[in-house]
Amino acid sequence: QAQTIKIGINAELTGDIPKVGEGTKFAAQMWLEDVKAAGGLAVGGKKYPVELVIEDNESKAESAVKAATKMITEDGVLVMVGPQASKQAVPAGGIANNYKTPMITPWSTNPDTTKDRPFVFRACFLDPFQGPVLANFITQEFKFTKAAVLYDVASDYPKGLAEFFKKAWEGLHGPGSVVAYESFTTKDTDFSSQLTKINNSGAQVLFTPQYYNEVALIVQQAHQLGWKKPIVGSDSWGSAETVSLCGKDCYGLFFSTHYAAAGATGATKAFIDRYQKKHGYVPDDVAALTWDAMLLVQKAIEDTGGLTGDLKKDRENVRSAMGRITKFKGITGEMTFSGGGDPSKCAVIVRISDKGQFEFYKSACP
Amino acid sequence: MTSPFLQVRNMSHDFGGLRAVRDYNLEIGSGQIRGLIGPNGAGKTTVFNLITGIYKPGHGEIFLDGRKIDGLPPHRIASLGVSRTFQNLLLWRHMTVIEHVKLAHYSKIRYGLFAAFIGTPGHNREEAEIEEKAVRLLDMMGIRHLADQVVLNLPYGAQRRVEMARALATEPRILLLDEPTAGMNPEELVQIMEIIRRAHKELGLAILLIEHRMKVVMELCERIQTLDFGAVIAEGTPEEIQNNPRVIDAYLGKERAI
Amino acid sequence: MGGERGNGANSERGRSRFRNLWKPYSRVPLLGWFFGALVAVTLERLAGTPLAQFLGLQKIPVLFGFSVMLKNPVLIPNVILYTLIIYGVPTAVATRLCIPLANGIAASLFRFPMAVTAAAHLALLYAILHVWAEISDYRVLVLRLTLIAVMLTLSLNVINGYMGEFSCSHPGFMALGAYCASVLTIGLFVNAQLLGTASLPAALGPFLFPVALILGGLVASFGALFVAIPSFRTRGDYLAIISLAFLFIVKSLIENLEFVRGPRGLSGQPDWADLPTVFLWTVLCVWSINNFVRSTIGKALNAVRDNEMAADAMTVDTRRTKMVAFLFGAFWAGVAGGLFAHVMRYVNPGNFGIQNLAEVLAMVYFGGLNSVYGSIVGAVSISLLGEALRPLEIFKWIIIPLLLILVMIFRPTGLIAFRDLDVANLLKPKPKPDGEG
Amino acid sequence: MSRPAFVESAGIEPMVIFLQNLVNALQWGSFYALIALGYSMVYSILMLFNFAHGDIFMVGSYIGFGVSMGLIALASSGVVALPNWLILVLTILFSMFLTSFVGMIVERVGYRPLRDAPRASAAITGLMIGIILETGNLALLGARRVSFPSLIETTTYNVSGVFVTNKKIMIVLVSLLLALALHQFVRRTKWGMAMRAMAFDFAVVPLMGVPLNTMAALTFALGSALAAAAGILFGVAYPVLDPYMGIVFGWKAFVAAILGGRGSVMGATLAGFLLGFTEIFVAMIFPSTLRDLIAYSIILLILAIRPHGFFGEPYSARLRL
Amino acid sequence: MLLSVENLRVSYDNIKALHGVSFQIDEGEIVCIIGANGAGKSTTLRAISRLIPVEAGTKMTFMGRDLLQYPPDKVVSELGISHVPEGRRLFDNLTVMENLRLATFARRDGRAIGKDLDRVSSIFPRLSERKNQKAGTLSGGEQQMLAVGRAFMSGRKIMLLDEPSMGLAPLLMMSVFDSLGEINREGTTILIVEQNARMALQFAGRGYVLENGRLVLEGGSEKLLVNPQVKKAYLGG
Ligand SMILES: Nc1ncnc2c1ncn2[C@@H]1O[C@H](COP(=O)(O)OP(=O)(O)OP(=O)(O)O)[C@@H](O)[C@H]1O
Ligand SMILES: Nc1ncnc2c1ncn2[C@@H]1O[C@H](COP(=O)(O)OP(=O)(O)OP(=O)(O)O)[C@@H](O)[C@H]1O
Ligand SMILES: [Mg+2]
Ligand SMILES: [Mg+2]
Repeated sequence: QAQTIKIGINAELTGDIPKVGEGTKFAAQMWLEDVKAAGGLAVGGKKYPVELVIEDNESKAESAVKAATKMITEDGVLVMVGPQASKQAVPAGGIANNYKTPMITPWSTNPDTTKDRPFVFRACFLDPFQGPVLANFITQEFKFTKAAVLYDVASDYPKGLAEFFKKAWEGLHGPGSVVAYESFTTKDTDFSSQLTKINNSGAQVLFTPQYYNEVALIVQQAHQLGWKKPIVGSDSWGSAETVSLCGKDCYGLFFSTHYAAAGATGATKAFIDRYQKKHGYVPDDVAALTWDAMLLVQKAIEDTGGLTGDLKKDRENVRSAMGRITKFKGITGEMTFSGGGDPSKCAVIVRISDKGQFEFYKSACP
Repeated sequence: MTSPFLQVRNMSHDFGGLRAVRDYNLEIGSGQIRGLIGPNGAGKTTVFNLITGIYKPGHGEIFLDGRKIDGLPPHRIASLGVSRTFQNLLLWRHMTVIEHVKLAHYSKIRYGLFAAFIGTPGHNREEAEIEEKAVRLLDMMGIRHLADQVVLNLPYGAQRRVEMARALATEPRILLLDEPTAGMNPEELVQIMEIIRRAHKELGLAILLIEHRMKVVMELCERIQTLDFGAVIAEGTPEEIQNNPRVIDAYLGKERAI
Repeated sequence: MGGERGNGANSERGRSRFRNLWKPYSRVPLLGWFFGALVAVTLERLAGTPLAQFLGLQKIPVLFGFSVMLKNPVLIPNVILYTLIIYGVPTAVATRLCIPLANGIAASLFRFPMAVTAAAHLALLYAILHVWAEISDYRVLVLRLTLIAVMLTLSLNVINGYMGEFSCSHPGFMALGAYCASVLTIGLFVNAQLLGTASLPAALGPFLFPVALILGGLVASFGALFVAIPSFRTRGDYLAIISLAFLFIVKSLIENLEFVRGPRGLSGQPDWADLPTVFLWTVLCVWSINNFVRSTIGKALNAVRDNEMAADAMTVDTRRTKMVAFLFGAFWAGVAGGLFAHVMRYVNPGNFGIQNLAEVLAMVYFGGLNSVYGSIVGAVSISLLGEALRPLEIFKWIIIPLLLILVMIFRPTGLIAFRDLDVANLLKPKPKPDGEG
Repeated sequence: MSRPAFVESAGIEPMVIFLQNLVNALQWGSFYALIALGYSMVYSILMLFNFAHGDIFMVGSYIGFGVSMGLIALASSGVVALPNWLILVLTILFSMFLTSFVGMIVERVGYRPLRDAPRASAAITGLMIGIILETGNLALLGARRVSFPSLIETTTYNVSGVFVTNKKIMIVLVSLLLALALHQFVRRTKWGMAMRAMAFDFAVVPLMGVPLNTMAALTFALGSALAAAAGILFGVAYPVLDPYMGIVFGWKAFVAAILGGRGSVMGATLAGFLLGFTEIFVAMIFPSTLRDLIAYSIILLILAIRPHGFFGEPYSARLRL
Repeated sequence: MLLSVENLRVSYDNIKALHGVSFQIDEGEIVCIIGANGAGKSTTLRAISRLIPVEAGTKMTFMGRDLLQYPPDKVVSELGISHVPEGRRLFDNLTVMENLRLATFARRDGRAIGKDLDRVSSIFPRLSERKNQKAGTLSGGEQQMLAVGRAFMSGRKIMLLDEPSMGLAPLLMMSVFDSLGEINREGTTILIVEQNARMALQFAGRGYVLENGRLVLEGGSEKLLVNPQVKKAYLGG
């Protein structure tokens, strides 16, 4: 009987963003099912049973740190997946790195999460990549020169992306070409004042790197205030709920993301179908990224070529195996870790079809 | 007697349209006991509130020992030596009896904040002194056995005594008593009168007393002022007041109840 | 009144046997309990792991086995057995055996000044915590955060409990302290994006860390002026929203300060807030707050709470009192914030929001108003409960609130309210049993 | 840095922009007003910080969601013909009714046992009940957000450059109407009088022949019904519901209710509007990143100048805490 | 017999305040209870108006009905027992008029209410002068008038008065007692608790003496007024 491999899942099950935690948990459990069906993880010719140690970090930094410490020092996890949001992932990453335990965050885009931390990885692309991708796309596609941005100042993901977009856009069209740069605060539901400003700024396009629930409100309110021009978003739009909450208002809009659910093929489609069948809705990007993160973990473990039984050494081995992964075909794109913890991967531009599906439109690679 | 110890000159005060006190004058020498009577709503309590700084007088001036005190905040006035009790018992519900008395020493505390944080020996010594003084005062009021009780649960009579003890603990030179015997039975009334007398004699206090119980006023006070509608309608010795027709009309009534 | 025995002889006998068993323990001074606890934690250190494995637990159950029991109910008897063998029995026996010794030592300690006696007890307490926590880093972390929670709760109790205002700005004070201390330590000692290269050698750091914390506390105190000054003119509900507005202002301000990296937060604080440091600061905090609230100046807080007008008329300078309460409370909140930042080694404005506020408020009111004991109990029990019930995931956030509601219903001012912490009384030897000849 | 939009507006008159924002502010303010109204009902009557109010608002809006889905299903099954506006009206009425029971339960469980307790303790129970409602919802319905059915078609009117929707008009009208009705109720009726009396000293209220428990339950019922109304209107205007949506509104209502002055329904309404106006206009004039900073500084300033809110009475020494 | 109290026992958190007090009051009587501070007088009144719970063994009937079956608000509205509580307990945030109106909360006889209001303002003209002033800003004596007036408005079968003379100026005190006498002649029974024993006994027909939670004496007023024990303890020598 081989020893059990424990994988820690540090997820936001309660608190501000329970939806994120739920997606994480579901995806991880689906992965576990697969592993169990296969009779365990085959490493170096041996099959190891796998166990998930799921902890709720309550969307709080200190709780995430406690959970990380607990699963690393108490439960003895080999790898930790999560936390998702940077607010939790940055401090938890510090813990993982201190204890020399590999951690992979599927969703955190803050550069600090992985910076100077050899043991911390992520499965998503970073803001400095996505911002220019979108700026280029809009420029080429619409030939616009004036853009407006609306983002949440209190949340690091939208804020970071907004900044990189602005920088890229102004690099393309000169200073002042972002004619309105407006913000709001997390949990706001009324954006009329900002949208009125944007409406009157002469912008040709509105970029809003917000989460799906806000997207619905922003788009609807923009239309109610007479905005008829395109609205473009980022990977955070990539949830089935975007369309179910937003309805017709969102049809025809573009956003960049990791994968396109509609028209997806192969593994991506299989994952989506399976998830939808099980949980009743199309998985969002968090779930998809978590799925990829789990597979990355699996691959890294398998790549070690065998476990020694000494947790410390195994963790070290898994880390170096993960750092060597190249051209990993995830459902959210192809990933390569070249030394650092950040993958280089491609983005896709998705268009929301007139049936409300996410259609592949274009692909953009670094 | 030299110049008056507490002097109020031409004081008036309005509440909205209501003139609660009009052109009020008062002079008390140190060590005198004065009475202030008058029908309900005449403005007696308001006079107290004005002297102690709880309200700022609309007109007029107040001097303590020749120093102008109107406009000072209440705690400054109190630490200059004007202390009082309240008609409707304003005690600190959750504090014990002895804490009431100790706290009234506040203005006399010499140790600084920092000493309180660290608990320096100087601080401890001074706290012990304060405690001792407080216990002595409780003894005098006959409530030492209640020292560690929370006032909330005390009977009314005891609460009145706590108020008085607290007022004395500020080491005043003049004490303003607002109906100190309300709600007391005749036996307790006699005790309170005794306490007032002792405070007056032993501590050399000047006292200004509001009362509706004539027995108390007439026996204790040297001179009495009668207020009606905010204005003084009569002033004099107890006999003079008792026989003053205006006072009888407005306040005492023909057949006097004691 | 011995001799009389009613009808329910059986249960009566049981009770009296229990009383007899308990009786010797009424003579145990605090020191004795400390001895007992030290024996238990040492035992765990020496024999915990083998015993746990023997009982079928993989490791030493880290927080008294709650999470093990919740995850795997089959193991409940094992965990209980473990707890009894490691903690229950040894503490009971050791404590019982050392009664005369402990009383003797306590009595001789009592001949020294209070500070010495207290220091000796604290040293022992630290030893216990240290040995207990050393088993696992998780314990250390939980302990450090719990101690910080104690500081926060206590400092909020100064304002909300002792002075009776409903202040909502505590996370704001904490944020000010956290950011100020972090900016100093990161800026001066860490090569970071903040102020370029480190300007002071890292070796100096641990010595200057207290300075950074104190500065953080002072900045928090300064922020508290914005709440304290309006409190001169208004109270209660109105002050509550002034303080709430202050909280939002601080949060929004930090979000807008690019200098501290806005919503991305500051990371990379040096790892100086280790267990002894946090313990020491907590002791300082408890000590100074306890001294203050027991002194006559401190009692002025209660008077302002119960009746401000009467306080004013009784020579109490109410403005000064309010000012002191806010600044002092904020100071300790700021220090706690600084420590928090260095335990987490990351701060983010999102850490200091409404959720955080709800948590400290819960700790204060659960533990008990106007009571140092209460704050300690409240902070410790809610922090530990939060950890212990982790396996329940979502349902944890139904159970804990329910528990709090129950406590509020049966003890509306909290578990241990209006109780003074009298150090001398707590530490004194108890040579003679009460009521025995 | 973003400059005020109207400076460089592409040929659009500042007046139009101002009017547009006025319309925006009216709608947003009327939300705050409506929620503050229900809050101030409980707050100014029972002198409780009802921290559960925001979550009752959330529950009300979920109940509204359930009821409207039910009614839509009923209508589409063809059993009865229900036009959409009727569905909306029925939804509001039903949900107000149902939510008032939630309020009464909250009162029974969380507040009645604490009537003699310090007010702050009751505030904590409120906070805890709120958490239970949020988490309960999360456990029951899962983490997904729901989209409130669009019962009335949005019609956008363009009045010479100012965009107004029929929903906005409806919301403003309904909230003004409810505010007025409630004000009359509290000021003029004997129930209102009894409620105000309870605010001051509930212990002797029974001596006036007023049934204390009934009154308290009634107060909560009314407050919760108002919260439900607000919740549904919210769902109509901002059709994304999630279990935590009540938190922000709860706190904002808390601010508005107190800013208006203790015991003043009109004050709460006014303060609600003021809050909405501040947020909208601050964002119009200043860079919107500074919105919260400036908006809350304004509130702080208002209270520093008027320490007892708009219509509040000065702090009285006899008020129990 | 209007009110009968048998074996009334009350305690506050383990402190026994009343140890089995029994007495009876007939329709139309004026009865007073005297006793020292903390004897339990106010507690007795509170128990009758059901403001505080009583212990097992207590029996109280009013007009033959079991008082313990009624919640406090019904005691007022259905049985007509009104209570002027110790310390007045007015609603400071309501105006004088609102305080009076509130007392008629459960009354349905609109016309009679108007008449009673007139009656109150004729007894206490000061109240009608101040009818729109907030009760909290009245002077002590004015508040006392309002408290009595309020009780007059709420229930008329029996009035329980807890130290109505406290803080009243002598002249006014007499007029309050005169009015109470008048109210009594109109058919309202009165149970009065007083520290000012002489005054109370002169006013009442019968009296009870309460000491430490027990009734120790009872009898007609004349008899009590000359009782040496009473004289010594309660009449000031
Ligand atoms: N804050 C206030 N606002 C308005 N009116 C007030 C206020 N305080 C007192 N008054 C009024 O001023 C008058 C004088 O009140 P004051 O309390 O001084 O009377 P008093 O002589 O002490 O009467 P009593 O013997 O009944 O206590 C009263 O008519 C009272 O209603
Ligand atoms: N709320 C309370 N909590 C605890 N004990 C109380 C409470 N109210 C009264 N008591 C106690 O009950 C006893 C009887 O009190 P009660 O108020 O009935 O006395 P009383 O005869 O009315 O006295 P007084 O003349 O002072 O009004 C006293 O010992 C008192 O301390
Ligand atoms: Mg007076
Ligand atoms: Mg009494």
